[in-house]
Amino acid sequence: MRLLKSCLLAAMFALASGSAMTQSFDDPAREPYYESLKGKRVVFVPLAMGFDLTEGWAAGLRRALEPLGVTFEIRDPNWSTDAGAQAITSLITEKPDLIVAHNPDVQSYARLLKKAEEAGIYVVQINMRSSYSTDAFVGIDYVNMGEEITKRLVSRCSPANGGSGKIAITQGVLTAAASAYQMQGISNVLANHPEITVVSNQSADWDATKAKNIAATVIQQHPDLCAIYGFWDVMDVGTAAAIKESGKDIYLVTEGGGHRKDCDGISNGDFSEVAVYSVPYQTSDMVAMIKQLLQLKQAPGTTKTTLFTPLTFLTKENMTAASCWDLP
Amino acid sequence: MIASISRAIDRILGRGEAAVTLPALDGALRPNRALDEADWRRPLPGVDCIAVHKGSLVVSAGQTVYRLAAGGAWESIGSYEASVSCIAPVDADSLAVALHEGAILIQGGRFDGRRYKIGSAKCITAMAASGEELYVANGSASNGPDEWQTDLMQCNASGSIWRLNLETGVETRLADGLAWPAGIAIAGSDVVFSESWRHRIVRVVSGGPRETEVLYADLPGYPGRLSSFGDGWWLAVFAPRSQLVEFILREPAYRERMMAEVPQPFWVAPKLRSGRSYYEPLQGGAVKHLGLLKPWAPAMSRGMCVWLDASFQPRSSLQSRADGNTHGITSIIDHAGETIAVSRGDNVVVGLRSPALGLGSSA
Amino acid sequence: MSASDLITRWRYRLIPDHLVGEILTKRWMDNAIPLAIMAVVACVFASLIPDFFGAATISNLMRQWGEFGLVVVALTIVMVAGGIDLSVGSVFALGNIVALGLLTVAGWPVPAVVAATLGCGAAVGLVNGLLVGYLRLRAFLTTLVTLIIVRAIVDMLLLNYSVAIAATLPDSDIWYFFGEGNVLTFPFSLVVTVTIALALHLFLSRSRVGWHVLAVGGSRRSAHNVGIAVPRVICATYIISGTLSALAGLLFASRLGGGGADTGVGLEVAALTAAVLGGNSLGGGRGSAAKAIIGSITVIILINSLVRIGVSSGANSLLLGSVLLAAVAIDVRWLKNRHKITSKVYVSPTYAALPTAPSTDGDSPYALNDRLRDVGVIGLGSIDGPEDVILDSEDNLYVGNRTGDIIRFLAPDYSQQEVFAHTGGRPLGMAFARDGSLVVCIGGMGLYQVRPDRIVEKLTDETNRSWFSVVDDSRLRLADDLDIAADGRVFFSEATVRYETHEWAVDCLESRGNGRIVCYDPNTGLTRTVLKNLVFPNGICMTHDGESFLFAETWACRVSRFWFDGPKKGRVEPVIPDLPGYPDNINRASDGTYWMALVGIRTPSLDLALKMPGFRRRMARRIAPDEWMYPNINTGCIVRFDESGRILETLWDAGGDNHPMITSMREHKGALFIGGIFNNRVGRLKLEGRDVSWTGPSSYWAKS
Amino acid sequence: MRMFGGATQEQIVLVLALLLGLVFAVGLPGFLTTSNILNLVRSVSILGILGVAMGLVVIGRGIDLSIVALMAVSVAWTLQLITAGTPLPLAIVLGLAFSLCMGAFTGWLVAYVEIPAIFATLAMGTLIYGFGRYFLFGLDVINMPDAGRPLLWLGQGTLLGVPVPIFAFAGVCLLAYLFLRYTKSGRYMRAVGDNLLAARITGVPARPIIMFQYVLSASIGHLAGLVTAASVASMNTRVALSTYVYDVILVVVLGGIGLSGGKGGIRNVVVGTLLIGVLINGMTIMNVQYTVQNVIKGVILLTAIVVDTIINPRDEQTAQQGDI
Repeated sequence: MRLLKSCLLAAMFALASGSAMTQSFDDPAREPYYESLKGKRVVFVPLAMGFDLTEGWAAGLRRALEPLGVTFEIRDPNWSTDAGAQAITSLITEKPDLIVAHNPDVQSYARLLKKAEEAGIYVVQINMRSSYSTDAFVGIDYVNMGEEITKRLVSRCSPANGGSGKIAITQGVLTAAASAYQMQGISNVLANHPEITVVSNQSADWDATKAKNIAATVIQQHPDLCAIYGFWDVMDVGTAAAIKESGKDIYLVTEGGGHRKDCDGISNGDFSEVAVYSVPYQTSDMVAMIKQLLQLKQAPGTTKTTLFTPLTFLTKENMTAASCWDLP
Repeated sequence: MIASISRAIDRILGRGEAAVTLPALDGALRPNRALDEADWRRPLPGVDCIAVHKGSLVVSAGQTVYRLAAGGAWESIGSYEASVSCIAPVDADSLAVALHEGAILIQGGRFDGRRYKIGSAKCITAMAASGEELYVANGSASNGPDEWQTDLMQCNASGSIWRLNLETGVETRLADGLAWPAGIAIAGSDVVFSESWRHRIVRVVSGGPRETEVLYADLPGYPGRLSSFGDGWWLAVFAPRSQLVEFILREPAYRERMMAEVPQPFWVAPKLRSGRSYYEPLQGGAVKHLGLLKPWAPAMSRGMCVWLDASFQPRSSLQSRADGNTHGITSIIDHAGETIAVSRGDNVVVGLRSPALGLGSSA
Repeated sequence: MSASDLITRWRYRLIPDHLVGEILTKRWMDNAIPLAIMAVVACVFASLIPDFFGAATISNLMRQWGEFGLVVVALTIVMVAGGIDLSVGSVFALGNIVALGLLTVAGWPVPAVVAATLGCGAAVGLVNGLLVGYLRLRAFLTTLVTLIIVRAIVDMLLLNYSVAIAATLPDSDIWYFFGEGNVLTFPFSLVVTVTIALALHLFLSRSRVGWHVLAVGGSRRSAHNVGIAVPRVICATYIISGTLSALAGLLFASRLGGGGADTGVGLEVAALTAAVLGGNSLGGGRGSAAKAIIGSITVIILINSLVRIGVSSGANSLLLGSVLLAAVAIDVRWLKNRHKITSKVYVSPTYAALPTAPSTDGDSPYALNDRLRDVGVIGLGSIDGPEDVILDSEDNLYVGNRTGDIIRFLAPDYSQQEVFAHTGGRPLGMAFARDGSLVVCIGGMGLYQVRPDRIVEKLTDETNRSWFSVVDDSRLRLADDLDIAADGRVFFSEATVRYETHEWAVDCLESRGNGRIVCYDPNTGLTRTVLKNLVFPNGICMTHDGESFLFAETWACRVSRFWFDGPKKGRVEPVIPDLPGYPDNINRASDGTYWMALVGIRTPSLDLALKMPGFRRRMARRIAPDEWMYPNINTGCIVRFDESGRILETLWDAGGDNHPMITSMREHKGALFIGGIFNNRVGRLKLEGRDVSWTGPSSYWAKS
Repeated sequence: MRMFGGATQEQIVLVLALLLGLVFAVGLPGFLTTSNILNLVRSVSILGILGVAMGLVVIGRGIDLSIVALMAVSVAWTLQLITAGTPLPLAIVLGLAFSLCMGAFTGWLVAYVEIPAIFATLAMGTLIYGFGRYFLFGLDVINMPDAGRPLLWLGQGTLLGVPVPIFAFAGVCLLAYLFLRYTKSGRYMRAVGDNLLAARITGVPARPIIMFQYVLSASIGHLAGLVTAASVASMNTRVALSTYVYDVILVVVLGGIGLSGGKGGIRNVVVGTLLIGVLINGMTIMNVQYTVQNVIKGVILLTAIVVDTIINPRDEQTAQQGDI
């Protein structure tokens, strides 16, 4: 499976790195470019491996960096903040050249990342920023995302457009900062849309089964429910199942990394719409940042760059075969 | 292969066959003092085997055969050139007498005065007659009747069962390779004998030669002579098995040296009477406390007769425990409503009402 | 001696197999397996991970262990008391969030924060304690529920405050000191945990309350029945556990300062794992701080190292699970079979060849006779086991008995008896000191004296521990017989250091030099071992030269003489090398010779067995003690001999009917008083042609 | 819950559940509708099935903390196989076989190696998850491939208007009931749970029975897993690491099956499940926040236990040693 994955992403990064090579044929920049990357060590500390986002990122980074002589490692804390902290702590003593950190929340890693930079390690944060901003942050703006999605729901469900104005929200873990920010965004929008009522705002613990039960209950409590806003495609498979069983036409918006299953979900009608922050896109951003940092050779922490990933909405209409990527 | 390996391991760890286990004295064999509390006791040095001859009790002791006269005196009815190893009635008025060296003499009756010698048999431990057939148990090919301890300690199995036709003098070997057959009886058409060192009672399957069938196994002692009793049988168990002996039987090295270096009376071996000398081995439980020897004390000798039913299963037993004085029962018969047991260990003949009449039964 | 015997002899002389058993009996063997597992785990990962023992790595490790270990200790306390506390994980999280919240949002001063946090933990603990201790709810279920509730509360707090917490970084050095500071190069958390673990250890092993906790864990019911306030004890354990967990959470907070949603999730499992790995039993009774520490170290190494190796999460849990299973399986089996192994290997006979025994018939000085047939019997049936007998200057007779009394039979007819003193142990050898007080060897207790006013005093119950003995041999286990030198020094024999009084036969089975002779000096109060490696030293009797004594070694069947003063000081010389039986007490006779009791006669079969240690070991393992070959102590005799070792006369009781088993005798005014340890009488035999005025005390103390 | 109070607690919980139901019925419009009741039962049916499995083990004085992990992994592997093109039935059989083996192994550890059940299963849970994650599939969430669509009926289909999971739950309960009530091994299991030593002395093959418990729970778990996967068209193996198994235990013990074994029956499981179901459903309707739901759930559970203990108190004499 890794092989297939690699192929796809290889194709993707032919653009990124390959093009650069062809044109810089006898280009004086070549030497320093390769030199600066050769023998470098990049370590990725995700929340946990084993789901589309982290697997996608990891595969992409490996694919892009290893050909250039960069050693790429993964330290998998498996959803444990403490384990993650341990990993980073020990990394600080091991001194790799760059750490790609995937924060569980805004606080836990903050001081460690600061230490890491002081210890001379570049730090790139992905998708979830910590309260301490490091050399680079690549990821989506959750608040904005919340606002965007809510806007679409509003436009769809407001009685003005014939909707019932009733929407339900299925969060993941309430305490996950991602949820917090999105709720922020949501409330920002709903604040000036009183006609929309949130009939249920539950947390399903990232678990499809719970999501299904909640959705089922809500639906049969509010037969005229207009839409459900789910926080994670994986979890909302359950929500979708509930909707199917109820046989009602309820608009389900979820969000994800643009993995193939999102497209499947849309094509077989599970999801009405998926807000996608493209993993390949984020990956190439990261790669770019990494390359830049490693080439500029400034002391870590001198520059702070933020790259928000553009938000795209997949629907039956705009969906093409290429709009999703695969982890077979 | 595997079996042998596992047996070896067992020997090292003392498991399986190597485990030292004894059947518990319970049920029909529950300990009692019946022998010590016998109705009458008639001392007679060296008394060994008992039989009924011409309607009265006869016993063998040393080289002589005595009759129990009215009034309880022992009167000799014959002496022989060698010690008598056992006696058995051939019919009402004739008696077969076996001597040490293996000669068999007939006293009275049709074959009066006849003398037989069965092959190399030198250790005739028991005889039983039916018609003119005399069935003979030869305890061991190498040891004499008094060397039974040696035979046990050598783990011998060279005994044999013979049929001797008194008329023709034809001898037939019915079974051999036996571990000290010490008692023999005729049950209907079958010959039944007790195999001491294997603590069991065995039937010779008539017809096919040398075929035997175990009737009762794992007795808690070494079975000796058998005699018929009502519809069942009396079995004299002349010595008890003990964990220590069983253990030593599994310790060849020690056994060898013991037989070589220790005088026989002081061996760690079953006895007809133990505890008489301070040179004898003492077992933990037999240490006298407050001047007493505990009845349950492990001892190398005890008194025990087992009443077996028609199918040779124990029904009840007469016993004399460690602290008793009727040990080493070598022979027991039932006569005129009385059970008479010979305690060779204590050189006494004891008599008591038959358990069949409801006494002494302890099951 | 045959070649095989020679080989056996050297094999048993060179290989000390008895040490194996002794090592197994050590209490610390309990932790052997957990410790071994820890070592293995550490080694494996050290080899897998570069600079595993690097300063930085270790200090990280120690810091994390500090928090984790604290939680494990907390859980251990509860488990020792027979409960279980699954809520530790949640309480940990609670402590974390509360501390952060109060510090950042509420902006409390650090001390207040600490107090409040611990308070929260204690409160949860109190709830658990009340429910489990007083309402007697099932611990597992109850704490499971509290786990869920507290977790939910934590989530709610997070929900409301996580952003706020994230927003502000507390600026307090003490605060950061908790999480990052060092106390003389050791991480703060480590120091805290070690201190607490130490305290717990002392608490459990030294304090009354600690014992109560263990008692409750061992058997709640019995503890209740002996009047321990079970509910209070249990409740207390939960409160402690809660507090400690909260403390751990506090440390965690100050290290990471993040209100992570997953803080402490599954921590209870890890902690439970650690506790059990360390060897604390689920269901209580068995547990200690040491076990908690061992277990937690193992687990922390496992978890941390697996993260650092960077194996994928699958392999991670796979390894964790397997190691766990393996470790616990080993531990369980070990616990189950340890005592079996011990009992198997503890008894370790050695090669002991006795000289050929002189015969006891014909014209041998030991020739059998019946002179004891007509002993007069004193106190028949009313006295149980007079090992030694002694008479004072008023002719009163003193004997010890099995129930620990010293009985006095009153002169002249000795029909009256009274309890002279109660010692509580097993009174054995006796002697009168100059001041008329009775000095007694008490099996299982040591050397005591009973003053004329019947006051029992301990003289000594321990001697110097020998340097290279595995078991602590400083305590006196089986003080057997004594005698007193002119200067008041008490020389007494300790028959064996490996067995208790009632196990004398096992020591015979071993026939190793397990015994010793000890000297107690009342002038200095010092107790010192003077002779070691004696084979069941028993009777001791001062010779008349005042600078040596005779002593008998029972299983060696010999009498030797030891000089403790004078020119030959320190020398041991054989007096009678080959006795036909087993010598016991020796006492003076009126004519300057000595009486000695032979408690039993050597049997050829046992003599042979003594040359075959393997045989004896197997016997000890495979058959019941009641069936073992014992030295034949049913028949004994008394011999009189002189210092040259010549046997002057022998007194027998052939049948052993009238006076079976003899362990001691005293000549007194022309009569011989006889005692026997398993006997129910004291014998008195009139002797012809002896000095009818002679008494023991006078012979000792009169002339000086 | 205790030596002879099981029934009492069962009643308490039942009453509690009914009371709650009543309150909700009055207070919440649309609670007492057929659709909602069905939905209610359906939502807890998986929990119930697992509860039955756990119940059986607990009655045999064991506890199976690995049940959730096993169900997740075995089913995930099944899905994986289907994706890889294995015919549906074969895949299911393989998955079942896998869970049976694992169950047997767990049982062996408990029965023969004599590792405390709570601990052996705890470790096995981790081990099984790790094994699956490392060897059987790479992702945490395995989606139901189209080839497996027929399976969906098990989770999403309806029979006479009643969702299939409910039938599954009922079926399992019935079978388990009959097993405990009428089969020899069922009675043996209860005997072993009630007093292991006594059972062994009376000749019950204690160890095989103990092993059997875990095999049983494994197979039932597999079924529960299939239903789960079917109802949401995917299997989230992360549930193996969640505290879901705690909920299962709660259902069991809440219903009145004593952790000390030997007591209680399937009825207790049903009752426990019912209470949980009513609770969750009602609170979802009331749109109570998830965390608050947990608090309420916990408190109610606690009251149930406390009330039981107050009604029939344990005292030091009857308290069983080491039964935590």
